[in-house]
Amino acid sequence: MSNGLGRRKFLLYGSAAFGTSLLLKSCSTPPETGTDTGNGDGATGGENGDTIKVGILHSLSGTMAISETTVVEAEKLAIKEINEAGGVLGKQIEAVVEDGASDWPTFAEKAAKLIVRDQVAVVFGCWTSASRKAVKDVFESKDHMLWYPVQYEGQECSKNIFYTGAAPNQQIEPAVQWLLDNKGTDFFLVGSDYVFPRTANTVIKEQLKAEGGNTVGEDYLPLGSTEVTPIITKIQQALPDGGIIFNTLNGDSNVAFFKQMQGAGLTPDKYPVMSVSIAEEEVRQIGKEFLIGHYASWNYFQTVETPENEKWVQAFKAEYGEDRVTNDPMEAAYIMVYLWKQAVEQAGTTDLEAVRQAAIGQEFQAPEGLVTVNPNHHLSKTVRIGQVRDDGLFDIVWSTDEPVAPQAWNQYVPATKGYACDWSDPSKGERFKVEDV
Amino acid sequence: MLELAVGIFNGFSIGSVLLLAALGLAIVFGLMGVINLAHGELMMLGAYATFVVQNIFQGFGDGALNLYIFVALPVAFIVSAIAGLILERGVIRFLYGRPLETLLATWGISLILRQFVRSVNGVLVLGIVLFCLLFFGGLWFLSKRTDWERIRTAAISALLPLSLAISAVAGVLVSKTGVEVLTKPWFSARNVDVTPPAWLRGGFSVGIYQLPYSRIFIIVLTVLCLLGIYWFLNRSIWGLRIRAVTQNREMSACLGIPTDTVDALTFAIGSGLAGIAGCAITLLGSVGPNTGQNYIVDVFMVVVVGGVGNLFGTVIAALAIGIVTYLIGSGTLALMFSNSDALQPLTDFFTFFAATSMAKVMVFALIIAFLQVKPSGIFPQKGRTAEL
Amino acid sequence: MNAEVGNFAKRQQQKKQQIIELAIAIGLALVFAIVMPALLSAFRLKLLGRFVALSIVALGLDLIWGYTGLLSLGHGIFFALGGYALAMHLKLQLPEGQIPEFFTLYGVTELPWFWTPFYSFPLTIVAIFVIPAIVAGLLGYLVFRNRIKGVYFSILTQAALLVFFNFFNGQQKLINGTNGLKTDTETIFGVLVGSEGAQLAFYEISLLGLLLVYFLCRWLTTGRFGRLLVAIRDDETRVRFTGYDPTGYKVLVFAISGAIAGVAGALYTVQTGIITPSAMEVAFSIEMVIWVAVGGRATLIGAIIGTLLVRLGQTFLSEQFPEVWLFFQGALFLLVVTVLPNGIFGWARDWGIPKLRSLLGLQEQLITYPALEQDPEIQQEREELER
Amino acid sequence: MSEQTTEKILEIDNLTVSFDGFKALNDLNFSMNVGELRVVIGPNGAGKTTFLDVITGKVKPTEGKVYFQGQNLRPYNEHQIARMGIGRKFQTPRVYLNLTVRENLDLASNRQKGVFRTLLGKPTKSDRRTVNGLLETIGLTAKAELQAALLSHGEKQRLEIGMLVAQSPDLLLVDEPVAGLTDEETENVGNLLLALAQSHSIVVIEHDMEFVRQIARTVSVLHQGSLLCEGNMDEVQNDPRVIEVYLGEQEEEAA
Repeated sequence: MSNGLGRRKFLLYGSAAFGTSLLLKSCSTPPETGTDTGNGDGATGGENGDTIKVGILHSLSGTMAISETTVVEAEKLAIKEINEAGGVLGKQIEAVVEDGASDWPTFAEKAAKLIVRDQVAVVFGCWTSASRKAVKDVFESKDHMLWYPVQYEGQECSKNIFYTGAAPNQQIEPAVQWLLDNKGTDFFLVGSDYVFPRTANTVIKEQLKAEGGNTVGEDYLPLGSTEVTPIITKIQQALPDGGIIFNTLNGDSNVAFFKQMQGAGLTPDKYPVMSVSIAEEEVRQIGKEFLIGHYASWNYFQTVETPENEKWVQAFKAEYGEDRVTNDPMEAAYIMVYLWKQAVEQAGTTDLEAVRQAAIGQEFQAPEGLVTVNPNHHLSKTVRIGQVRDDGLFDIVWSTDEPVAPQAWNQYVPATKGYACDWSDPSKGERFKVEDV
Repeated sequence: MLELAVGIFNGFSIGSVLLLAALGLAIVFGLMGVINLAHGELMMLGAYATFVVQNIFQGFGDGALNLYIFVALPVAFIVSAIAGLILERGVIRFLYGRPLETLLATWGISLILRQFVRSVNGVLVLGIVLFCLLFFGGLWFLSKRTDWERIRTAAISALLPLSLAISAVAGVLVSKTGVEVLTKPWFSARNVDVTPPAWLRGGFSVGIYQLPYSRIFIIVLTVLCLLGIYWFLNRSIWGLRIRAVTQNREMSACLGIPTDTVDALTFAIGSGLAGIAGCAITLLGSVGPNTGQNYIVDVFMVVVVGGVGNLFGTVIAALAIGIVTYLIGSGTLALMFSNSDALQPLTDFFTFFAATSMAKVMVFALIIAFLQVKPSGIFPQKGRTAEL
Repeated sequence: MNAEVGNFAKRQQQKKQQIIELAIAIGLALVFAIVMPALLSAFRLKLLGRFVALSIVALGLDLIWGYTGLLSLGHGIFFALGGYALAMHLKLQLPEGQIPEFFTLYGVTELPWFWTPFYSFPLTIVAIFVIPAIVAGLLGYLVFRNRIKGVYFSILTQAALLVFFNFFNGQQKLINGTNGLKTDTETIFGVLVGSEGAQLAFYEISLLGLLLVYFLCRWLTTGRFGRLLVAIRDDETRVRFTGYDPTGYKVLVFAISGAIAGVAGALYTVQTGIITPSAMEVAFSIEMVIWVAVGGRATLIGAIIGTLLVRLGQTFLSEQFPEVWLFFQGALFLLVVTVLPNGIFGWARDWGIPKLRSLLGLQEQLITYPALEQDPEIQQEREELER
Repeated sequence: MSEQTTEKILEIDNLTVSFDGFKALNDLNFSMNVGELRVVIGPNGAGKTTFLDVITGKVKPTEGKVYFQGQNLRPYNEHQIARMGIGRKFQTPRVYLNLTVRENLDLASNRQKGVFRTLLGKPTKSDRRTVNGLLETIGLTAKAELQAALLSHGEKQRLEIGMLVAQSPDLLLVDEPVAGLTDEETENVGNLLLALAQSHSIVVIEHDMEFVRQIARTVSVLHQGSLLCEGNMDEVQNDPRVIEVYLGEQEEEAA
């Protein structure tokens, strides 16, 4: 076989090539006929007869599926409620769900598909920063719209993205400040080895420097790693008499960290841990026995006492089961569908530019309290600190009196100090220097 | 001095987890030259078995709950051993002598097992049971016929799609009825919460340090497993047979040792040990579909460094890797050099690698360096049979 | 019968066959290059372009696994290195004195030293295959010189992969960590990388790359060098006692394979618009192996067909059934290994085509036992009789 | 020719090889002249194969030295030793099963064994002539284009010997060349070896005493890693120590 190419081979080559082209073609033709109305960028789109198509783009498979499926549920619940209440502009919302498969290029690919082929009016999606960064270009080059529901490290302000989770100044900075005021000044920073923890810790270190705290050490665990003995030793060496641990670990590592902390005798009274990635769902998976007495900072806890929250928790449990819990990213995902709906109704169209303009200034009585879309495409949100209690939910020990305005560009990081973002004013845009700082 | 003692303890405890996880893999590798990429998933099955046992014990009140781990260990062993047995009989035995293909096949199995725990529910289990009944029942029925040998291929190729289709249709129909008991995933894709018994959650205080009971438990468990395996291999009749087949498969077969049974048994025991390891790691870490993947590459390194066919090598390799990981990761190496200015570059170097994630890079580099000196592991096989 | 004459005739025939093969390959490539862009939407074409890029890495993998018997589970390293090399160059398309934006977020003000060579386009092109080749060569040398082979080699490559993944993932300040480097909004020769024109160009370049790599592999695997690779796979000890040093051959072929993966990675990156450490995930690198296995290892065309088929299937199935996609993939691994050890191409060659022929009545009827039909001595006798 | 016969092609001094304390070879001394055909016999476990392993560099001696044409072989590894002119045939035939007979021979006869020379070089006319000649010698001309996997056991043995010759070594090491062959094939191989002995020095390791009688001139007997005795066939057969080793029950034999 190693030499030459007979007739047989030719047949094979030919048929394989032919088959491939047929397959590819058959995949591509049907959805394109009819919808291809000349606007390759899909600037309006989404409206089709009696329905408005929206995209949902999260990981349904792979490592991130565990977290992301919960926000998909919240988004679907909101869509269902809206549809039952009559829909948007009198039309039903039709969700096109795509799987990002925990793989960032796939996210970009699926985003392009939603925009170009499905012609959706808006996309709700992403969890990790990496996936958001991967699709950001797609949304920008197609001038489309993404709503993003998760707390993140900030330092971004895209015209085409609305961020409904917390910016660092709505979660991390208040938490650090609260710890400095109530718990002490010596901090050990623990995180998974990727962008969010590293950026968050940069912010925290700057903040501690400015506010009179000390960073006594920091360490990063590879994603998925469950051997935390070396880190615990470092904590013991750096903080022999106790101190604060600021935790930005992610996923499986959290479980290992808290289980092994307890075994090593690092108890919450001496070593309180402040986490920013642990919500009600995670408490259940880690096991509340290990977390009782530790802290978390969020905008929303299931235990928030508002009528909207009561109603939402009830609706969620009715839909997905009594044993389920709600948490911050789910809440952010839930409210962003409503915020988008309000914007569309105010604009009276799904035209992207009009919706974008209308979105700014939208207010909504969310389960967490009043939220407002700011000109920098982030939300004003109330900040809360919760302590894990015996039933695995959070005791809210502190909260801000009123919603905190978001800062897209961090004011503790030298490179972005004094910058802000404003999409309501064309002359300012993504990043401009604030005069009076 | 105290630091040193605690450091050694910590190194040993990291090593013992590795060792426990690697033990089964090493035995299987030694006997059959097969690397099982699904080993981590067998550990995961053990961890899920522990979860189930824990939930059952929750019904019996707190007193019983404290003891669940002692039931979970044998259950985990049995569950994983059975899974391993099915694996060996169903796939791996067709691939002996083709180690690279085995690698790929076991990866396929690992993917399937991961998805299995995510989506397993009543319907899926019903479907599988139905399929097995139809397929194997059909084969059994047909094999009574006198012309079985002749129709064998045809029968299999007819039965397989037929029973697949029937069970698939049945599954779809059942799930259409929407009975929640059947359609609700048992575990879902989320991590599940396994909480060690209360008496394993504390620790033994030594100065400012506290040695976790869970770690001590795992070290003891590892030692017990080692002794058990040692006893089994060296004192029991099947152990003798396993050793015989490891040494010379053809000769053993000629002497009437049922090599097929030996293979299956060894694989089952290796898998069972993975189950025990899975149970043990629930004390330390998370239990989820990806649990196995978190450990597997480290465990492979232990086997590579330990060498084939000598458990003592595996023990030393696991402990050595554990201690080195600890020394680098905890920054102890960096501290050791920090006293003298002349060694400043060295200190910087070790500080850079002291981040736990970078410690992995360093450990790998050391393993590669070690293999330059001892390419076949700590205890290489010698003599004529070593390399053919 | 004169062996020399027979040989000569045979070589003539081989030469003729090679020319035919060349013509078919180029013809097919032309078909893909001209017809496909006309038939497919930009979106599907981009997808196809990516598949083409991936089939390049499959060729490289086939070279070392199919022919030389070394199963690398770490080709993601080389793939990603190639991708990063090109992405770094694209990131540096900036006005004088500026550094890529992401650096400023981490407070880095000076370009890390190793970025500097990537200002130059020619250097980048060289780096795309030289860097992966050097890394592969070095790793290969350290492993092969100690005669580590078989599953040991596979496991070590996998561990190396994990190490590289962790390293790239953790180094925000050097290489933007998890977020990776995006290329879509950068320009190359003044054209936006993400634009349709550039993407079409990348598709064509990928095809050209596939064609060139195919002929490179073809050249490597025929002739003495290729036969020696097969010999190493079949019996390395024998090769050594014949006076060859297998280490050198293995290092070279592993380095070439790495370089091919680097080229594929670069082409894939510009068509995906991003390169992140997830290209070095364990699963992705094993997946590459299955492309080769599905197509049929030790057949170059099989590697290409396998990649196209599996990726097509994946795109289709994972869209339809995202929850059970892993089941499919796992089953695929099992099936290929147990039922189709020679892959689709091998199966077609050994079984399918002859069967088809006999169904169509094209197969010559056997006169004697099949084994005898294939015995040259019998054939020779028969020829002599006929004469 | 006659002058050269006095020259030693292989000399082994006080060679000891131990595996974890077990001495496979124990203080062995051995030498042979250029052009000699030497048969080495010995019971199982006598160290015959280890003896070949040491000469070809597969196993490094624990103590003692091996000289080939006056050169100490210790610093060289297998392929270098092979290039110096020692060829080895294994106990079971080892040929490249997925290559054709001709390709097998071509690889062995290639003079340029460097990586790049192999890659860039082309088989020369004389290479092809050599291969054709060899095909005729081993009687496989008709099967030249057949995959080696399709050959019978005896044909594989012949092919491997052919490959050995193709390397044109000065010293041939042949390990049990007639194991598992029919009588007719055994005789063929014997004749082949005798023909080769015209122009090569050969060491043959063998069990089959019939065959040994057919080809042997000088016989060395190994026992428990040492040289028991040496001489022509009759001398060896009548040596009481040899009889004891082969027939005596009192000696315990390692497996």
